[in-house]
Amino acid sequence: MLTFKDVTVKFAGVTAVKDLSFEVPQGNIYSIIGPNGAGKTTVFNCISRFYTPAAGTIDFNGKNILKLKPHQVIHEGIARSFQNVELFAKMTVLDNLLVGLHPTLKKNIFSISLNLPSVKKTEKESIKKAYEVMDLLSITDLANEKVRNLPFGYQKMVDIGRAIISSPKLILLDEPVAGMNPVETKKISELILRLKKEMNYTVLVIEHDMSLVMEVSDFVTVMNFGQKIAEGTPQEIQKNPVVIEAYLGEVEENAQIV
Amino acid sequence: MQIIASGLIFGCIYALAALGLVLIFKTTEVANFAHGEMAMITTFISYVFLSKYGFPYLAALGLALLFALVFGIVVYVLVMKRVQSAPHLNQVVLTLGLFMIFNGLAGLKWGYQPTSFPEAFHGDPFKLGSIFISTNEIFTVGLTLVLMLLFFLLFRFTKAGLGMRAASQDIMASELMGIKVSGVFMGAWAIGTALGGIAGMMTAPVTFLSPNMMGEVLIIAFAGAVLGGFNSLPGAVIGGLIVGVFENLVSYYVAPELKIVFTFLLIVVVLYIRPQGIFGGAKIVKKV
Amino acid sequence: SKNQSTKGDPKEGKKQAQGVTDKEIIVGLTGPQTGPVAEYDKVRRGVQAYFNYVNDNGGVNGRKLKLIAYDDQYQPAKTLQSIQRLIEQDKVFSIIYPIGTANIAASLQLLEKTGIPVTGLGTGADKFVNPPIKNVFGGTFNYVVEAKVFLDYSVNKLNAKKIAIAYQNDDFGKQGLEAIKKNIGKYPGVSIVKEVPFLATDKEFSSQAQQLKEAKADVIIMNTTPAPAAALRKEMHKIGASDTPFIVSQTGGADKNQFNLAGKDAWEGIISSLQYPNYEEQMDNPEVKKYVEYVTKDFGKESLGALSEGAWSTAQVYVEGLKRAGDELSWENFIKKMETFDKWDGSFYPSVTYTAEHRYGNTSLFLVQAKAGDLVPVTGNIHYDPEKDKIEYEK
Amino acid sequence: MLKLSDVHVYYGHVHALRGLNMTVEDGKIVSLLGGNGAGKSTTLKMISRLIQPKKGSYEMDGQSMLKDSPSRVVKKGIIHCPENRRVFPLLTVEENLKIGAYSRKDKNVKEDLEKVFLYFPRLKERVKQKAGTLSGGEQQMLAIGRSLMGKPKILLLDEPSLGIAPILVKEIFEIIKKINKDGTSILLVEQNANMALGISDYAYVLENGHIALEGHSQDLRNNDEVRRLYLGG
Amino acid sequence: MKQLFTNRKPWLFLLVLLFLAYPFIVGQSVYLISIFVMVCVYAITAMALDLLIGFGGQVSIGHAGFLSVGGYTVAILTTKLGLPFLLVLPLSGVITGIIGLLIGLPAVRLSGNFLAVVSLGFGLSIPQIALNWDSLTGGYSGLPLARPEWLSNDSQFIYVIILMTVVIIWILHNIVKSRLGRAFVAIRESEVAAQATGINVPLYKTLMFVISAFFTGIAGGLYGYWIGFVSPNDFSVFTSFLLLGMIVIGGLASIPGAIIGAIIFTVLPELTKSLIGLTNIIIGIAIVGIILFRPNGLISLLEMFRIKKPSKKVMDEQEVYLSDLEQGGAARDANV
Ligand SMILES: Nc1ncnc2c1ncn2[C@@H]1O[C@H](COP(=O)(O)OP(=O)(O)OP(=O)(O)O)[C@@H](O)[C@H]1O
Ligand SMILES: Nc1ncnc2c1ncn2[C@@H]1O[C@H](COP(=O)(O)OP(=O)(O)OP(=O)(O)O)[C@@H](O)[C@H]1O
Ligand SMILES: [Mg+2]
Ligand SMILES: [Mg+2]
Repeated sequence: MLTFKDVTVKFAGVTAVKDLSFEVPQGNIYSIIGPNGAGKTTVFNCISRFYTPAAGTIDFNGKNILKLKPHQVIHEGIARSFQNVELFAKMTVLDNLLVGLHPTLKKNIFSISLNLPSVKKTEKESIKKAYEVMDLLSITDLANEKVRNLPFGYQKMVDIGRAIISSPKLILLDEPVAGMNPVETKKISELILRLKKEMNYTVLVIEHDMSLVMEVSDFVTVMNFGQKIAEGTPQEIQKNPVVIEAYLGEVEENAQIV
Repeated sequence: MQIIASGLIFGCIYALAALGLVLIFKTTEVANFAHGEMAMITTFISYVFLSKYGFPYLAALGLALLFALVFGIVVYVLVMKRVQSAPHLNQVVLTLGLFMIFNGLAGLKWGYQPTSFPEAFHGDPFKLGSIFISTNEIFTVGLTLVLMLLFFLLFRFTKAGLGMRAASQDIMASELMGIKVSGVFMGAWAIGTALGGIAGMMTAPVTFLSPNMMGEVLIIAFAGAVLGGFNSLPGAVIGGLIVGVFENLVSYYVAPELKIVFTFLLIVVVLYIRPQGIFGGAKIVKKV
Repeated sequence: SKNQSTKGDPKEGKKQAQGVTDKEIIVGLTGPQTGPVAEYDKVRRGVQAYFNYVNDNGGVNGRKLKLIAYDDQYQPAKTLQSIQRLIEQDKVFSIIYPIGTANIAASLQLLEKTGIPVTGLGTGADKFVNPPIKNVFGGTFNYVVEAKVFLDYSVNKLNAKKIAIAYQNDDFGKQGLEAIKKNIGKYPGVSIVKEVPFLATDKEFSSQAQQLKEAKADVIIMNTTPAPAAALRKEMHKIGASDTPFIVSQTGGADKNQFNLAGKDAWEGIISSLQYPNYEEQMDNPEVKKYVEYVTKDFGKESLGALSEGAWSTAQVYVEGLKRAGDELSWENFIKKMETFDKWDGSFYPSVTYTAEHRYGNTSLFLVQAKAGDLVPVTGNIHYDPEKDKIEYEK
Repeated sequence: MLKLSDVHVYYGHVHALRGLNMTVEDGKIVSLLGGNGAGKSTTLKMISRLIQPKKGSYEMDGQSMLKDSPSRVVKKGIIHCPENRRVFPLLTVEENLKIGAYSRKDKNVKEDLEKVFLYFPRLKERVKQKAGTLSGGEQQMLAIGRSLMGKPKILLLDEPSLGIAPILVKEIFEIIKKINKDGTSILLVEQNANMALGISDYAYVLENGHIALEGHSQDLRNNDEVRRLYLGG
Repeated sequence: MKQLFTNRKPWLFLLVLLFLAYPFIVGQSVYLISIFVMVCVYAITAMALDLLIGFGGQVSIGHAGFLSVGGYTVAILTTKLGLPFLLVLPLSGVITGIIGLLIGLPAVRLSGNFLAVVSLGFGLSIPQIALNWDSLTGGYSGLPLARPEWLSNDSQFIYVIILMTVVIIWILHNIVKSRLGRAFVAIRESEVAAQATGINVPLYKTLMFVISAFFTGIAGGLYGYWIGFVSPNDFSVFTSFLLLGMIVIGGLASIPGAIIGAIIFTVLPELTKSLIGLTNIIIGIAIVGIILFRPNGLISLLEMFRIKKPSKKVMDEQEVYLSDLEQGGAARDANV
């Protein structure tokens, strides 16, 4: 579904991603892990077109998305969440989600100015949708709180909610459970699995919390210094000495984490 | 030739006015629209010392700057400090309010009729090659460059400068680093106002002393500073100079009545090409 | 009763107009008191000072003069509102000395509609007096006339052939320019060699100075407000181009403050015009004494000078009009009596004339030259006759 | 030693801390656990004086701290490494670290800088990079390094392992142990309860604004409720 | 945002009522009517500006320029082309809108002070252009224009103005509470996230400018018709500053706020007119005082009376001091 071919991203002095190639199959939950600064987020930023690779191609369902502008990406059905939550701080949770619906709504300035029934109707529908998502994340009671006032963990959830509300084909989640405790992490894992099973979304996850990665991933790619150093099923990865050496550290310790 | 020279000299006046503006902005992220009026009041104070009490120029300057320091601190402590974490627009509009108050008060106290203000150096203009120039003008140019350099180095290489830059980016984090943000801001306001005072005293001989002496000058100075990037002191000076010269060239070769229009066209064009201004430094892609 | 009279249409016969009681006459004034041109507030002070003087001496036919003044910050919309308020709320008898061409233009409809008398317009713009408007009387010396005089003087007295003009790029600067352009044809062999515009707010005049220097004109005529005149003159002095005869319109030139703005030697030799005595020279003249005494008493020394002197004179004319109207203070009658001014010289103005078709008011002035810190008269009164469009020099 | 008793903090009308009692003994590592919105960050903010409590007392070595400004607190050696990093985005890595030592008078800042670079070699590679462009984890390293530059007597860490790769998480916990050995007491807010309990001497469990549970880390680690709620076991 | 959207209906209703009643209250007094008209003119402009600044986060200190353009458009079209009122008024909006587009295009690339300066330049330039383009604008002497017969009477014309104002309030209110409004706010809060959610930032920024200019133009048009005369010194930079003041003291990103601001700044000078030379000082003091003691604008006073759990309001107030301190970093990263 999503194909990276020999993608390279350079910044002043730094090569963040180097000849990276991988393919995310339709309907999979696909994880990217790797040490800090390996280039994971940069991969996301290329997909959502904030960065443009120095070399290589990125195809989505056979379409070259490097041609797109950032705001067009979502129309292809790719939504994302951000590593250091990137919300509309002074808007309420509800409004944040409603903005997430932006691409799905008609924007005829005249019917909006006159608040024609068509507009009223779609507004109602989107609010309904937003509440569904909030229920899904069990943050309904926060609907009218300004997100800036939410504790970090909840902000993460809103961020995820905003990504999934536009019912995209592919969802990019950048460290969805950072700052959540094991219990909350479990909740998110289950959510992700449901997204796959019930709505058969394709999900691309970046995460350092192995408990989540192990639980949800169908396939894992490991990056270091911008390059792929290993790939495989979670189990293979967990045993892979290269990965242990570069990323996981000795096994017995994180046995307890999982 | 004369045109360019005079342009440069008047550009220095813009630059001087801009320096304090930029200094305050660099630390507090507030564009102080009252800067010009505060400068004007400081200049009036110095004038009072000069004419009423017949102090020598330097003494009057010194006392006026002393006043300016206090003035800046008072404005900060009584007004700006209390909104320092409010949205920047509110703070800017607040300074607009101060602008009106200061301008009005000065009008009540000293009247609106322009009066002449002595130059730092007297003496008739002399010919330098094909251009006429006076000691005072040379002094103005020198002063501008010196001050610019001075504060540029302060920001770059001193601990205080580092603190100022930090405070401007994230008040809370700065507090956590043990930076006394209110102290830093107070300093910025004090020094900035003093710089404004100097600018005022350099401007007054040219524009004549009156409550409205800084209005126009400050607007152009602001534009120039922004052209230069607005958080760069060299930028402020370069911007001021560019505007000064450009204005003159336009009014000599094209149309004096439209120089404002052309000047701003220039600014628009430059900013379109370099949205962060000439010295704004590369715009960093936001890391998400 | 007053209220009665105010309700009724002011124009009906003997009835007294609004704003008039046996005790007082209410007069309205609007002009900038704050903002960029707040200096014009001196006009209010001049008028008020004269009213105070009149009141101290028993008022006009026993009626005290009450001035209501509003700050319009030189914004046309606010001027209009002020005038509406003066007419409706304050029920003033008449408006005196409204300031600013655009401001008055914006209010003109209203003024004509109500027909309230307006005396001493605070603009020399030609269009308000020519053709005449029934209830409007000119005040500030007509810009066009002044320019004509300057031109004539340059040619006939300074025998100039090449004339350069520096003009303030606004209503009054441009009117002067156009007047000269229009009339230059009458003087064979005389030509305009350079037109240099500038803004009232300009601070930097090197380019203008440069251009004027290069124009090599015989005479430079400048229509301007004070600050630019001083600044330009200063600059020209700096680049050693200050020896060409230099004529500055009264608004910008006939003020001794210019000496300290431009610097004594830079301002030396400037020619300008005056319509009223230079108060510093003529302290022996009792009229002038009164003026100085009252303005200083009420508003301080800094309020003396051309602006307040003009206002004082305007007030003098106005009060004379009231006197002539006697006890029948209807708008109709007041206007009729105003039209009886014929070369009246009872005010600072050399001679004031109002008729049904002639509303310029004073059309006489004399030229002064800056000499060693003083403004020394260099001509006798110069009369301009609007009917014949002729200029005559009095010895 | 820090002592908070019956602390109440409000955000507007949101009652975030409801009568909190806790102490941080000198030289100890104390961890503070709790779910989202329990009030952990608020507690730290309150200790570093970013927030004024409505009620309650807060003492360091017996003297009240409620009068002090944040910068005073820092001078007294309490350093707070805040939630979401809060590095100065426009300053370089090096400048950020220098700022960390802002309130220090002593001369041996250089050595500490080297020490930080020893802990986090990645930062050394990037001394001149603008902090705003660092990766999430790198910023976290910088934030921790920055707070170490202040030579803390008491170090408040808000989720230091957030966004850090597993292998580095271990190192960071090692570092925490080490600086604790060198005499710094530590108040550690962690979501990774397991490891937190692993290194801390004593632990508090916050539930919407007050202490629900406290005790020696080992005991809590074996406490079923804690396992269920925070260790996901 | 929520509290901007809730409880709006009663608001509008009250306003409309007041508007309709006003002329009767003041009777035939042209003076009081004209104050009211100026309130309407500035209210429309302030709302339009608020859309741009308060909601969209795009600074403009040159809006007086748009007012002038609107005024001149009306004057020119009526006097030079003799077009009818019903055509001219919309056109004043359209043409100003087009100018807004021209300003908007470069503005898209700019933000903060850079945008401020560009708009400032625009505001400064318009009067100069009007002054020198004699053939079109009549230069210094301005352009007089006459209202059509059926509107020549002030107490009739005022109802046109009332109608326009109410309709514009309603439209703007619809826009800000709609997807568009949300998109604008989203751009203000985080352009990155806005793009990620499919908002075409450059397009929407331009759109903001156009909409804002459009309504400002109409306001200018009404002004022109009301005064019956337009001139270069109708609206100065100073007017632009006052407009900023209006929306801030009224309460940013709030339509009623903008209206309150407009009312205060139009009426206050009338009250101080007769106090010799104090006008500016008093307005200045008003600005400073309100921002100091009502950091979220006067509208926050009204929110106290809203049928709503009071906690919210108190929160909001805290926020400015507390959360902004905390969010300071985030807020500023935004302009990294
Ligand atoms: N705009 C930029 N300028 C310079 N360097 C950059 C920029 N953006 C990223 N980098 C560098 O590129 C590398 C990859 O960054 P990236 O954010 O992709 O890492 P990551 O894999 O997401 O790490 P983490 O797990 O900590 O989030 C980092 O070393 C970072 O410093
Ligand atoms: N600025 C604020 N305004 C209003 N309420 C706030 C604010 N900051 C925090 N709160 C509330 O205070 C409570 C505690 O927040 P806090 O950030 O301390 O929780 P936390 O334990 O740090 O959660 P997390 O583990 O997600 O960071 C939460 O209910 C939150 O909604
Ligand atoms: Mg990352
Ligand atoms: Mg927290």
